Amino acid sequence: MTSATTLPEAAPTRRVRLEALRRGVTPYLLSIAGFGWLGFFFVIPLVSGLLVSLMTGNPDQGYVLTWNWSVYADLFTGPTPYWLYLVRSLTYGLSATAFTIILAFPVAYFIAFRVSARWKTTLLALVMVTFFVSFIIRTDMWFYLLGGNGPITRVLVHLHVLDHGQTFLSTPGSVIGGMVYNDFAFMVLPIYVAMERIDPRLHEASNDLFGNRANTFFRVTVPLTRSGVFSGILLVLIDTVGDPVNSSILGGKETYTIGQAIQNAYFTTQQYNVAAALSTLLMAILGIILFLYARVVGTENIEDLI
Amino acid sequence: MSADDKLNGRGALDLSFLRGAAKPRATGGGMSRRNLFRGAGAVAGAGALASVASACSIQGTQTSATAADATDWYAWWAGKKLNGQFSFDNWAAYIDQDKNGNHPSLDTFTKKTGIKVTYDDAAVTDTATYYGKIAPSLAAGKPIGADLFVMTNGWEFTELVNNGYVAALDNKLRPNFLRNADESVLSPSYDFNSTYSAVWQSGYTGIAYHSDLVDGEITSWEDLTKAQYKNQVAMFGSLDELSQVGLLVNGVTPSSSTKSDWEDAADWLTNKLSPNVKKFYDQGYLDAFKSKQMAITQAWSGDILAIQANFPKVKFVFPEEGFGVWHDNMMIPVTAENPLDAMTWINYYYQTSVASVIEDWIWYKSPVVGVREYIRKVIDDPDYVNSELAFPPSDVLARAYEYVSIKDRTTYDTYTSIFNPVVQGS
Amino acid sequence: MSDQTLTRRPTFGPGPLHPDDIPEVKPRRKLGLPLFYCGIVTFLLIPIVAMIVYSFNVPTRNAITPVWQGFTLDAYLNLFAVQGIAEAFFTSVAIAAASGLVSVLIGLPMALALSRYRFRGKGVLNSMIFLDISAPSIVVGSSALAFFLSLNFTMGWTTILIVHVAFNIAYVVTTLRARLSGMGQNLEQAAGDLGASPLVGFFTVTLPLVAPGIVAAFLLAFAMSIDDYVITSFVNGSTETFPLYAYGFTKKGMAPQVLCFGTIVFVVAVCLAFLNGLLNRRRP
Amino acid sequence: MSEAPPPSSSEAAISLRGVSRRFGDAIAVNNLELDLAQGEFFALLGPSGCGKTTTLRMVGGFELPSTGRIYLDGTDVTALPSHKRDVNTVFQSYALFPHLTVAENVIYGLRRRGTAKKEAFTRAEEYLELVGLTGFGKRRPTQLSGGQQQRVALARALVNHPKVLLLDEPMGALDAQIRKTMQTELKRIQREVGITFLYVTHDQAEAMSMADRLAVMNKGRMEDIGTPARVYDHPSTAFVASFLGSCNVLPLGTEGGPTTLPDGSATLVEGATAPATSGWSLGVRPERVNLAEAGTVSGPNATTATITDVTYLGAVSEVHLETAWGTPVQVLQQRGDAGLLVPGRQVAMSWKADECFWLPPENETPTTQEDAA
Repeated sequence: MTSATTLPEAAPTRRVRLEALRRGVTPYLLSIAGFGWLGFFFVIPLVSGLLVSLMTGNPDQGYVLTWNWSVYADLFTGPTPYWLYLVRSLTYGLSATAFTIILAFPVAYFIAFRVSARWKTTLLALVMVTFFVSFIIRTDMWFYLLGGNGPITRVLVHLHVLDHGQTFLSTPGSVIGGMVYNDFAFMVLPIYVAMERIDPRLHEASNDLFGNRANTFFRVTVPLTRSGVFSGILLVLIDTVGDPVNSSILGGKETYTIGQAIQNAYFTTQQYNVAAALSTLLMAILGIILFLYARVVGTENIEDLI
Repeated sequence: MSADDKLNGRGALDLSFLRGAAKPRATGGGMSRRNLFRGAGAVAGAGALASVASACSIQGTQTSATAADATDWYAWWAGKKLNGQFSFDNWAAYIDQDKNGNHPSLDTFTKKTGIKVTYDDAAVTDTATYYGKIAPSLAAGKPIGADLFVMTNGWEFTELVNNGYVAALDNKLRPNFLRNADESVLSPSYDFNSTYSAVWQSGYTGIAYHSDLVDGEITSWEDLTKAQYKNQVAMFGSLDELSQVGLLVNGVTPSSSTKSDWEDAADWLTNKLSPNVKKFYDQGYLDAFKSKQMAITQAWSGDILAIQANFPKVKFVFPEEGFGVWHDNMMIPVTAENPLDAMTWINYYYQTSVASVIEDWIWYKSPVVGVREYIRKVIDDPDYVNSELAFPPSDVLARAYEYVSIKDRTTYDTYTSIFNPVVQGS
Repeated sequence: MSDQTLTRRPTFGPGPLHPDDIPEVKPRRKLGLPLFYCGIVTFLLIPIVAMIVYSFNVPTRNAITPVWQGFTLDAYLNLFAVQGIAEAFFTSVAIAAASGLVSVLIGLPMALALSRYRFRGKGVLNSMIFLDISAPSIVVGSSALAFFLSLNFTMGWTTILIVHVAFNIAYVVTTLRARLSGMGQNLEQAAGDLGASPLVGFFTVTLPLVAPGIVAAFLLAFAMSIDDYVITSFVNGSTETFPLYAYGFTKKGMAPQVLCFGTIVFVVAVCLAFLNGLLNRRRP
Repeated sequence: MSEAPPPSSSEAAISLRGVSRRFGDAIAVNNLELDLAQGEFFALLGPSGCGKTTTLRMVGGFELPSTGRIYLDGTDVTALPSHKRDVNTVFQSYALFPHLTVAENVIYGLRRRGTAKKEAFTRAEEYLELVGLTGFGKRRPTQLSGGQQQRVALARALVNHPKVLLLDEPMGALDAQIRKTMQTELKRIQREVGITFLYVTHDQAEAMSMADRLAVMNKGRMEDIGTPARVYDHPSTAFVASFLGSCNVLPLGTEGGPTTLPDGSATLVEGATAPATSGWSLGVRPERVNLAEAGTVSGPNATTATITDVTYLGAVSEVHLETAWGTPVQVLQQRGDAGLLVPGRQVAMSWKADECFWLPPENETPTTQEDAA
C-alpha cells in the first residue's frame, strides 16, 4: 500500500451523490418536453383510438366505453366488407413499394456510382424536385393528364393503345402508379445514402476476387444497401397503405381503400368506433409486417435506419 | 295571396312555439349536459391519461338540443349585432363568378351594406362529409368558422335541426323572403314554415351523357344497366341520390319507402347497375365527366345546363322512371359569430334582381319569384330561360320525387347499412 | 472481368479480334442507366410541367381544362380572386414554420439526451420515436381526432399545430441525433474541461456545430408540415390549410389560381435551392 | 535517473483515495490509491480496457467515481463537474473546435474565466510560441497537420495554467517519426511550465522515455508504481514484467525449495526477501541473460538450455532456447560468438542476482514494491 494517508476514508459523500443525481437527471430534463409531447399527443391518442374503438353508441347519443370488442369481428363479418379494403390497401401498398424499389434502385445506383461528384447533388435534386409542388396538386395533375380529354390519353388513343373512351384512370393501376409517383423520392434518398456509404474499394475487392459485374452487384452492393432499402420500405409502405388521396383522386369504384374507409367512417357516417377500430387494426397489421420484416431480413440497429 | 298577406300571416307566427315542440327526442338532454361538464372538468383537472380514462365517452350530438329548445329566438336575434362581415360555406360553382373567379354579387352586397363576405366555395363537396366536419364543433358549442352554410334537404338537414345546431330564423329579419319566396319553398316538407332555412337553389337529378361516346339513346335509369355501357357509368356516392334511383326503378316513391323497399333497391343497384359503374362520385363528378372520364353520369341539372355551351354533345335526361328534386338551403349555425350579417345576406338574396344575377350564372332553379322573367327581360339570356333543364314541362315535373325521408337515427342506421355497401363496393 | 473477356473472346469467331470490339460493348452499358434516369426524371416532371402549363391555359368557369384553349395571364393577375386562397396559403406557411420551430426546440434537447447520455427509459423513448415514424398518417390523424373528441377539444389552428409537432418531432430528433452522434461528445467535454458550464458549452460549441443540422431538421419539418393533407384533414376543424384547400378543388375542378400558387412556390423553391447550391459550391 | 521520494499526500498535486468506478456489473477501476507529486510527469500505463482512461476521466471530472475521493492540491474535488476543476485535458482526438480559429481555440478557456479578449489573445500567442506554432493563430484546425493539431490542443490546455494537465493517449494518432519529436518536445514543455502531467498511454516505450514515475494498471487495478527504471528492472508482477518489454518467466519450486528451478539450480535475487511458498517464478529480461559454452558456468542463477533458433537483427541477435524442462527462453546477445549460436547446441545461461526478480503467483494480489528497494 502507498504511504499512510491523512485524508478521510473513501465512501461517496452527499455532495458526490448529489452530483451523480444532477448528472443522472440531466437527460430526463432534456427529454421531458419531447417525451411529454409525444406521450400526450401521440401515444395517448393511439391508446385513446383503441378505447374509442371499444365504445358503443351513435353520433346522437354519443359514444360510451363498453369494452365492445365485437366491433373488430364486425369489421370482417358486417355488411361493409372492410376486410376487403384492408387487403386491397395492403396489396396496393406492397405493390407500390415493390415498384418503387425496382425503379429507385437503378436511379440511386446511377447517381451514387456512375456520376462524378460534382453532378451528384444536381441529379439528386432533380429527383427531389417533386417535393416543391404540393402533393395534392401533383396527384390532381395526373388526373387531368390521364383523363379522357387529357393529352396522354389522347396520344394513346391516337396510337390505338387505348380505345376511344377508355382511360387508365379509376383502375388499381392508376392508384398504384400515383403512389409510386408520389413516394418515389422517399425510396431513392435512403438507398442513395446507403450506397454513398459503401467504400468503392469494396467493388474493386470484389472484382479482384473474380466477381463479375453481376456478382459484385448482388453480393456486395445489394447487401450493403439493405439498410437503405429498409428505410425506404418503411417510409413508402407506411405512407401508401394508409393513403386515401391517390385512391380517391385517381381511383374508381373498385379501388376503395382502408384510408378512405377510415375517413368515411369518421366524417360521413360518424361511426367513430368503427373508424377507430379500423385505424387500430391498420396500425397493428403494419406493426406486425415491419416487425417480421426486420426479423427476417435482420437489421442491426433499427434506429440507425430511419 | 298578396305579398303583404304573406308577411302578415307569417309575421304573426310566434317562434316560441318551437320550444320543446319542434321534434320528439329519444332521451332527455340532462344526461348529455352532464357529459359536457364531465369532459370539461377532466381536461381542466387531471393529467392526460386520467382524462382519457374518465372522459371515456364521446359526447352525443343531442347535447345542445336542450339548450336550443330553451332558446327564446326573438331574444336571441335581438341580442345580435351587425359585425360588418360573415363567412359563407357553399358548394363549388354555386354563385356567379367572373372569368377571374371574383363573385360580382357578393362584391355588390359588400358595397351596399358594408358587410364583407368570406366566401368558401371549396367547403362543401358532399353533404354527409360536410356535416361530419362541423358536427363535433357544433356539439361542443363552438363556432365552425362559417356563419352561413348551404345544406341539402336530407338526413343531415334533419340532424342539424334535431340537434339544435341551427338557429331558427326570425321572419322580421327576412321580409324579402316572405315577400318574394316561391310558393314551393315557403314551407317545404322537410322544414315547416322554413323555420330553420331559406332555400338557395333547387335542382333535379337526372342522367347526363356524352352522345358522341354512347351508342343509342338513353331515356331511363334501366338503360344504364345495358351491357354495352360497362364501366361507362358514374353515379353519385350520396346515399340519397343513389337510393332514389333504385327505388324509382322499382316503382317505389322514395319519400314513403320502407325498409324492404330499400333492400330491393340496394339489390337492384348492386346486382344490375353496379357492374356498369366505373366510380361513385361526389361533387367531383362534373370535372371527371367534362374530361370524359365516363360517358354517362348521374348528374345535377344546372351543372349540365352550364357546360352544354362548351360540350354541345352532352345530353341531359329526365329518366322515365322518375327523378329526384332537391333543395339546397341556407342555414345559420347557433354558434355563428356573425349571424345577423348572415341574416342580412339571406334577406338581400331574396330580391328578384339579386337572385337573377346569381341564377343566370349557376342555372339551376331559383327560389325567388320573378327570376325567370327578370332574366328573360332584363338580362336577356334565352339559353337559360328556354331550357327544359331549368324549367321542365309539367308532364316531366310530374315524375319529380323528393328524397327518402328519414326522421330518426335508428332508421338512418338501417338505411346506411343497406346502401353504404353499394357505394363502397366490393 | 478480364479473365472472362479473355476466355469468351475466341467464341466470337476465328482469327484475331480487332481491338475496336471492346468499346462496342461499353457504350451500351453506359447508356442504359443514364437513359433510365432521364426517363424517371421525365416521369417525375410531367405533372409539374402540366401544372405550369395549365396555369396559363384559358379556363372554363374558372376551372382548368386539360385541353389547350389559349395562353392567358389572367389567373396570375387575379391571384386572390378565388376567396380563401391567400388565407389558406399563409395559414399553411405559418403552421409549417411554427411546427418546425417548436419541433426543433423540443427535439434538439431530446436528441442531445439520446445521443449524449445513457439513462433508464432511453429505450422507451427510442421506441416512441420509431413508432411515431412508423405510424401511417391516417392513424396519426384519426387517433388525434379520437383523442380530441374525447377531450371535447375544438379543432382548429391549435390542434393542427399540436399534431404537426407530434409527427415532426420524430423526424427532427432522428436528423439531429445523427448529426450529434457524428459530432461526438469530445468537443463538449473539451469545452467543459476548459471551464465552460454545460449551458455555455452548448451555446459556444454544440449549437454552432449542429446549426446546419438544425436548419436541415427545420426544413424537413417545414416541408412535411406544409404538404400534409391526411393528418390535417382530421384535426383542422374550420381552419383551412393549402393542401386542404387544393383538395377541395380536386372535387370541383381545379381553379387556375391554385396552380399559379403552386407554380410560384415551385419557382421560388427551385431558385432558392439553386442559389444555395451555388453558395455551397463557392465555399471551400 | 534519480529516484523521486514518495509524495506525502498533503503536498500531492492529485490524490486518489479508494477510487472505484463500476459500469453496471463491470468494475472498470478497482479501489485505486494514487498520489502525484507537484510538477511530476506521471504516466499511467496499461493495455486497453485496463481502466486507465476511466481513471483519467474521473480526475478530469467527466465521470463520477462510484466510491472513493479525489483530491486536487488537498481539496476534495470528487463532486465537482469538469468545468469547475482546475485541471485541463489534451484529448486523444484533440477535440479542437472546428468552427473556431486556432487562436480562438486557445483563448476559449481564458475567456470562460473572464480574461479580457485582448489579454487572452496575447497569452494565446505566447503559448502558441511555446508549442512552436507562432503565426498559426488565424488558421482553422482542419488546415493543420496531426502534429500541429496536437500542439494546439496542448497550448489550449496549458494556457489556463491548470494544477494538473491530463493527456489521454495524445500521440495515438501520430506517425512514428512525429511521435519521437513530440515526446522530446512534450518533456521540454513540461519542464518549462512546471505543471504536473498525468499522461495516459498504452505504449510502454513512450511512458518510460518521458515519465518521472509510472504506474501499470491491469483489469482496473494498479499492479505497480515507481520510476521507470525500478518498474522495468524489478517489476512486481509477471503481468507488469511482460507488459514492459519481454521477459522470461521461469517456474520455481517444483523441486527442492521455493526458489529452485525445476532442474535443481538455485536462484538468488539481491535485496529481496525470498518467497516462502511455492508457485512463484523467476523473471529475467532477455538482454540480461549471458550465454556461454555448456559446463563453463556454475553457482546460482545458472542453468543449461538448447538453442532452437537464432534470428540476426543487426545490433543484436535474438536467440530462442529451450530449457531442459521445456520452458522456451528468449535471449538477446549483443555480439554473439558465431560458433556458439548454432541451433541444436546446448549452452549455459546465467544472469546476475541484481538483474532478476521473483514474481508472485498469477492469482495472488501483488504487493507493490516500493522504490526504496
